[in-house]
Amino acid sequence: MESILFEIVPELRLHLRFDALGVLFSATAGILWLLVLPGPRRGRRYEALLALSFVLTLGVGTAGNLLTLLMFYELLSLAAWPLIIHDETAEALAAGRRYLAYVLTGAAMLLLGLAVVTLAAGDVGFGTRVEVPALGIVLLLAGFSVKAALLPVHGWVPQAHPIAPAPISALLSGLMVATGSFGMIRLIQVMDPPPLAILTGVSALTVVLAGVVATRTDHLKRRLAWSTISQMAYVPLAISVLDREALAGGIVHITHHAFMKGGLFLCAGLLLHHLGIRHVSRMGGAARRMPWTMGAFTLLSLGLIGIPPLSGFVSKWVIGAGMAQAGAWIPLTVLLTGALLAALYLMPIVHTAWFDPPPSEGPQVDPPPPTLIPVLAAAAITIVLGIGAALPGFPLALARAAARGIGG
Amino acid sequence: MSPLTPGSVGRFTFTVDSVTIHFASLTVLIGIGVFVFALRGMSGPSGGGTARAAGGGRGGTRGRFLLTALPTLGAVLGVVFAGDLLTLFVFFEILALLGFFLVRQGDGARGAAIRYFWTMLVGGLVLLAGILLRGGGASGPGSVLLLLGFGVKAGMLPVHGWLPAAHSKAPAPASALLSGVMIKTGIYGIFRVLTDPATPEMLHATVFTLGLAGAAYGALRALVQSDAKRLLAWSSVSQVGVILTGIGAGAWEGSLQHVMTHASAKAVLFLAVGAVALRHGTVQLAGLGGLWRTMPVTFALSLFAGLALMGFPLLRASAGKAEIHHALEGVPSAEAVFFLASAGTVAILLKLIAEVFLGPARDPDPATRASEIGGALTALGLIIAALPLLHPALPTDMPYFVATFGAGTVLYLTWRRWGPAWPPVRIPSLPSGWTVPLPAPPGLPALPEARLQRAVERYAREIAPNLALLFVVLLAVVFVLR
Amino acid sequence: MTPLLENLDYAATVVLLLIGLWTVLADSNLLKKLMGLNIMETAVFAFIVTSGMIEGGAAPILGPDAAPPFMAPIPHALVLTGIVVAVSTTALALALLLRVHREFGTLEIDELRKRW
Amino acid sequence: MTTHWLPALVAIPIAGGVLVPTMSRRWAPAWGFGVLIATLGVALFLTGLLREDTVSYAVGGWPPPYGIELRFDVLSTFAVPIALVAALAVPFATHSNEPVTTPEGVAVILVGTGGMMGFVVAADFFTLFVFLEVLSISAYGMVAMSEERGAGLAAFRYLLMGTVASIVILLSVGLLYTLTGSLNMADVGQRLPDGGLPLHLAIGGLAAGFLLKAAVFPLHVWLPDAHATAPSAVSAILSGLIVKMGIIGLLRTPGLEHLHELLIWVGAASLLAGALFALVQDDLKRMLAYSTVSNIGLVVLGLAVDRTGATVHILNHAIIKASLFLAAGAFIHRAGSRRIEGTGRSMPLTTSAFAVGGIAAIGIPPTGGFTGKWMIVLGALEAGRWGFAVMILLGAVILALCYARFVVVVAFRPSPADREGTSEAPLVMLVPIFVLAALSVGVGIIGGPFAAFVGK
Repeated sequence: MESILFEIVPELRLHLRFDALGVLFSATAGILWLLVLPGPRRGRRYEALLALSFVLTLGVGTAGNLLTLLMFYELLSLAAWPLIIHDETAEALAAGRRYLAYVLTGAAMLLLGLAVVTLAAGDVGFGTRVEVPALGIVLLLAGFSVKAALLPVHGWVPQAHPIAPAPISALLSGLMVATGSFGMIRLIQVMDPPPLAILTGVSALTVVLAGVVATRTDHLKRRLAWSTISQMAYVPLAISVLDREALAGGIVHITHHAFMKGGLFLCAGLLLHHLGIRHVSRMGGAARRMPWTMGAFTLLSLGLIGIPPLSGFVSKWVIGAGMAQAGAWIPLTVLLTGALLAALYLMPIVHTAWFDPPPSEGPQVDPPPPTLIPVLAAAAITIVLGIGAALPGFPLALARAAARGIGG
Repeated sequence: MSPLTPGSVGRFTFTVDSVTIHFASLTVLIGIGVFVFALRGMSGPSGGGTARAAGGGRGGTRGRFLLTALPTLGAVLGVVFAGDLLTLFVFFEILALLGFFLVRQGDGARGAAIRYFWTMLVGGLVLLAGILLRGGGASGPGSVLLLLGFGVKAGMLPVHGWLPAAHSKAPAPASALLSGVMIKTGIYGIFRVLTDPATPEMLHATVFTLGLAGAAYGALRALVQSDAKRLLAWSSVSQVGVILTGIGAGAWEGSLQHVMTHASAKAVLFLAVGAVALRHGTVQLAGLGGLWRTMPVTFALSLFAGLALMGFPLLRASAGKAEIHHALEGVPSAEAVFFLASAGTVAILLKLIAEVFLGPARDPDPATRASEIGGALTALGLIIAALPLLHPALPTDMPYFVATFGAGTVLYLTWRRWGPAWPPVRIPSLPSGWTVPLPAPPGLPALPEARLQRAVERYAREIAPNLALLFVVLLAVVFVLR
Repeated sequence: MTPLLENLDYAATVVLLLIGLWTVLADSNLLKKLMGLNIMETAVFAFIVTSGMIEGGAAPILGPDAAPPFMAPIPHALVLTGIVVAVSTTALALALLLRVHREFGTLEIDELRKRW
Repeated sequence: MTTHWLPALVAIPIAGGVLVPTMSRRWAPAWGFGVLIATLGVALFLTGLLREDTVSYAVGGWPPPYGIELRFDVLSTFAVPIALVAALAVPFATHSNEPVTTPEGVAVILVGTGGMMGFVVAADFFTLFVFLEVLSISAYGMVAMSEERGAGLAAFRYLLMGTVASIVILLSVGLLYTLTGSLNMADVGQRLPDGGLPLHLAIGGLAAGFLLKAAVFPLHVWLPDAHATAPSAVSAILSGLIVKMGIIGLLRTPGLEHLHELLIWVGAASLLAGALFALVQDDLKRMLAYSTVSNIGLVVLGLAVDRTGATVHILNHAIIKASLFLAAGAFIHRAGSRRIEGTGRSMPLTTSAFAVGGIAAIGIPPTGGFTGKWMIVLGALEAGRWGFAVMILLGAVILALCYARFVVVVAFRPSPADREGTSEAPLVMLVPIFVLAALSVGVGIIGGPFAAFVGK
C-alpha cells in the first residue's frame, strides 16, 4: 500500500508505503512505546516530545522513498535530543552536545548521499531497484552507520544512553540505533551495493570490540549501551553477507533486540530509582530486594545472549543459518563471539544480583504494578517471540517476507 | 526424520526410536531414584547441620533442588527426543542453565558453578556453530564442531575440565543427576553424530582415541583423589572415555549398554556417598571407615554398583564392557590402554568401598548411629537407581574380568601401601614482580596485576600438571595406535 | 592607451573617490567619516554628469529654440536624485551623530570603543 | 499585462507612511497594520496574476525603454513576504515597550516597506537605485529607533557602510549607462558588450555594492550590531527582508555570469564564517544575525550554481528568520533583558515555534529551509563542485549546533530566581510568531510546486 503526498522539492515527494519491513518496524515501535509509557510523569515537554518521537518513528517505518525516510530520520534525531538532555545536568548537556554533533554529521553525509543518488536516479522509491554511483551508496551507508553506532562513529551511544531517563534509554537503544540499521536495509532493498567487505569488517570489529569494552564497564547503563553497540552491529553484519536468510535474521533482530534491550534499560531505571544502584559492582543482593525486576532482567539477559528458546536466539539462529548458507565463516564466528561476549558482560550482573551478599539489607521494594508490568511484559515478549517464532504474522514471518522483497 | 537435520526456528520436532527409548528410560528411572532420595536426603526448609554437610547448602535446599531437578529431567528428555538439531540445542542450553543452578546449590560451589556455566556456554556456542555449518552444507567442519560441543557436555578428554569440579561440589543428588543423566546427553549427541552417514570416517578414530585417552587418564586421576566425590567425578571422566571408545570403535550396542551401566552405578555411588555424608558430615576418605556395620544397605548397594561398573561377569552390565573390549581386539596397544583403564576402575572402586565401608570405624557418633542411612526413603532411592543393574546374565568375558580385577587389586594395594605417603606435589610460588606490566588499552581499566598473578599461579598449580599428564597419555595412545 | 589629459575628468573623479574612501575607512572621527562619504558622493555625481556631457550640446529641454545635439538627460536625472538622497542621508547621519555624542560624549572611534 | 495595482503596491505603503505622523499614538499601529495588510492583498493579487503573465506598468505613460517601468516578475513575488513580515511585525511590536509603534516608527516601517516594494518591482536601474535608497534610509532609521545604548552608533555604522555601497552602486549604474546608453534592465541586458574592463568594472561594482548591502563576509561587519541592537520586530524586518534586497539586486544585475567564480567563493566563505561566528555568540539576536550572514552566503553561492534555488531560499529564509527574530523578541520581552536563560520554561509555545524555526533554518525537510538548500546542493553537485556541496552541509551542521545551544539556554537552564512568575508570551506576539513558523513549514511541504513556480 502506497501513498504519494506532497512534492517537497522538485521531483522528490513525500511518499508513504506499507510493506512487511515497515510494518514490522512500526509495530515494534508501537509496542515498545506502550512499554515505556507507564512510569513517573515527567512534565509537558517530555510527554509532548515522546509523542512526537513516536510519530516520527512510525514515519521512519512507513517512509516510501529515500527522501521521506531521511526526513523522518533527521526529525527523529532532533526530537530525541531534548529527551536525552531531559535531566538538565551538566553531564546530560555534554552528552546531548556530543549526540547532536554525531547525528548531524551523519545527517549531512546522508543528505549529500541523497543528492548524489537523486542526481543519478531521481526519486528513489522503495518499490523499484535503481542504478546509482557507488559513491552515493557509500555516503548513505556511512551516514546511517552513525546512528547504527558502528565503531568509529559510535561515540554518542555510551554517553547519551546512560544519561537519558530510563524510558528514553530504552527507546534509544531499542529503536534509535535500529533506525540506522533500518536505513541500511532500505538501501540494500533498492540499490545494488558495492562489495561490502568494509561493512563486514567494520561491523565485525564493532561486535567484538564493543563487547569487550562492555565487559570492562562498571556503570550499568553504560554497559548496556556498549552492549547495544555490539548487538546492533549484528544487523549490518547480516546485511553485509548479502544472503536473504541472514538479512531476514538482521531484520528480525531489530525487533527482538528492541524489546530485550528496552526491557533491560527499564530494569536499570527501576534499579536506579528504587535502590539507587548505578554500578554493577554495587548490585550485590539486588535480586533479593527486587526479585521480580531482577527476574525479568535475568530472562532478558539470557535472551540477549541467545539462550534458546528466547527471542534473541531466534534472530541469532536465522542470521547464523544465512551466514552458513553463504559460506561466510568469519561473520559466523563473529556472531557467536558476540554471543559469548554478551554472556561475559551480562551474566556477571545476574550472578552478582542473585548470589552475592548485599551491601545492606532492606525490605523488598519491587516497584508498583504500573512500572513493573512493562518490564515483565518485555520479558514475556522475549519468551513468546522466541517460542512462537514460526507462527504466521510473527516478526520472523514478516522479516522473511521483507527479505524476500529484497533482491541480492 | 534423522535427529541430525538442522531444523528451523520456532518449529520443535521430536522423534522416537530405540536409542531415544534407551536413554529416556534410563533418565526417568534414575530421576525417580534421585527424587526419592532427595525427599529425605536433603534438608527441608529447617535443614540442620548434617544436611549442610551432605552438600545440601543453605536452608530451603530441598525445595530449590526439586524445583531445578524436575525441569532438568524434562530438558534431558527433550534432548533425547529431539527430532532435529535445533530442538536438541534448545533443550541442551536449557539444561546447561539448569545445571548451573544444580551445581550452585552446593556449599562452596561458586567457582565450580561459574566454571561450569562458562564451559557449557562456550560448548553451546560451538555446538550452535556446528549445527549452523551442517545446515549450511559444510558437513565435515560442522561435525567436528558438533562433536566438540557434545564432548564438552559429556566430559570428553580435552574439554573435561569442568566435570570433576562441578560434580564434586554439587549436592549429592545433583551429582547423581549430573553424572548419571546429564553427561549422557553429550554422549547421546556424539552417538548420533557418529552413527550419521554424513560424518567423516576420520572422526570415528578421533573419538576412539580421545575416549581411550580419557579412560586411562580419568582412572589415573581418580586413583589419587582423597575426596570421595572427586574420586567418583574423575571416575566419570574415565567411564565416559570407555563409552566413547566403544562408540568410536563401532561397538554401539555395547556402548549403549555401558551408558546404562555407568548411569545407574554412578548414580547409586553418588547417592551412597551422599548418604554417608548425611550421617558423618564429610566425604574425605581419611575421615571415614567401617561403615558397613552402621550402613549395611548402603554398603551392599555400593558394592553391587561397584561390581557392575567393574564388569562383574554375572551381570548384564558386563556385556557392554565386554563388547567394547572385543571391538578393540587386534589392536594390542589400544587393548593395553583399555586394560589399564579397566584395572584403574577396579582399583578406584575398591579404594572407595574399602576406605569408606571397611576397616576400623572412625566416627562412632552416637547421635546418628540409630538411623540406618538416613531413612528408608534414601535407601529406596538407591535401590531404584540400581534397578537397571539387577539383570543377571550368563558369564561373559570371565578371564578378562579376572585379569582386570587382579590388576586393579594390585593397583589399589600399591596405592594403599605407598600412595598416601607420596609427598603432595608442590608448585613453587612465583617470585613477586614476575608479571609483565601490561599497558592497558585506552579507555579500559588496567588489568589488575594481582589477578594476573593469581591466574598464572593457578595455571601452574592446576592446569599445567593436567596438561603434562594429558600430553603423556596422548603420546602413549598415539604411539600405541601406530 | 588614451592620454591621461583627455580623460582628466575621469581621473579627477577617481582621485576624489579615493580620497573620500580613505577618509571613510581610516579616519577615527565619525564626523570626518561622514564628510568622506560626502566627498565620495560628489565624485560619483561628477562622474555621471560628465559622462552625459556632449561638447557644445544644449540643455535637454524641449522648447521653441531647442536644437540638437542635446546633452544626455538621464545622467542629470540620476544625479539630481542622487543629490537628494545624499542630502537626506547626511541629515540622518548627522542626527545619529548627535545622538551618539549625547550618549557617549565623543565621536572618536577609539574613545567610543572604550566607552561602549 | 498592465494594471494599476502595480504602482499601488508601492504607493499604498508610502502614502500610508506619509500620513501616519498626523495620527495619534494610539491609532498609528492599527493604521500601519491595515495599510500593510492592504499591501499584502495587492501583492497576493499580483502574484496571482503572475501565473499567466508578467505584469508591467509604465509610469506616466512613457513606454519603456524611455520611461520609468515597473515590472512584476517572479523575483517580485518577494513582495508577499515583505508585506507579510512587515504586517506581522507591527502588531508584534505593540505589546512591548519598543518605540516601533510610535507614529514615527510606523511611518518609517511603512516607507521602508514601500521602498522594498519599489525595489522588487523596479525594471530600470534608476528606479532601482531610488528605491534602494528609500529602503536603506528607512532601515537606518529603524535601527536608530532602538533606545538601547549604542544603537545610534550601530545605526551610524550601518549608514556609513550602506552609503558606501549605494555610492558604488550609483557609480556602476552610471558606468552601465555609459556602456549601453540605457537604464532599462531588459535593454541593458541586450546591449551589454561582451567584455572589457569597463563592463567588468560596472558589473563588479554593482555586485560589490549589493554584496555589501547583503552583508556577505567579509563585508558583514555592520550587520550584527545593527540587527542585534534594533528592536526585535525591526530585526525581523532587517534580517528577513532588507539584507535580501542586496541579493535581489544581485539577481537583477546583468552579466552576473562573469562573476560566478567570485560569487561561489565569497558565498562559501560567508557560509562557513557566518556559521562559525554564530557558534561563539552568547547573545541570541547576535547569533541569529550571524546565522543570516551564513544563509546569505548560501544564497550567494547558490546564485552561481542554481539561481532558482537561491531565489527560493531567499523567499523562505525571509519567513524563517523573521519568525526566529520575533520569537527571540518574545523571550527578551518576557525576560525583561537580554539575559534570557530559562525563559522558555514558562513559554512552551514560543519555544516550540523557535525550535521549528531553528529546524527550518538548518534545512531539515520538510521545512522551507530545505527546499532551497537542497536545490543549491544539487546544483553544486551537478556543476561538479563537490567541495561546495560539502561546505554547505558542514555549515548546516554548525548552524544546527548554534540553534541547539540556544534551545538549551532558553529551555534547559534554570531561570533566575527573580523571574519565577513569567508566563507565555501574549497572544499578539504569539500569533505572528506562529503564523510565520507555520508558513516556514508549509512552504517547505509544497516546496516542489513552489520551486517550479519560482523557476518559471
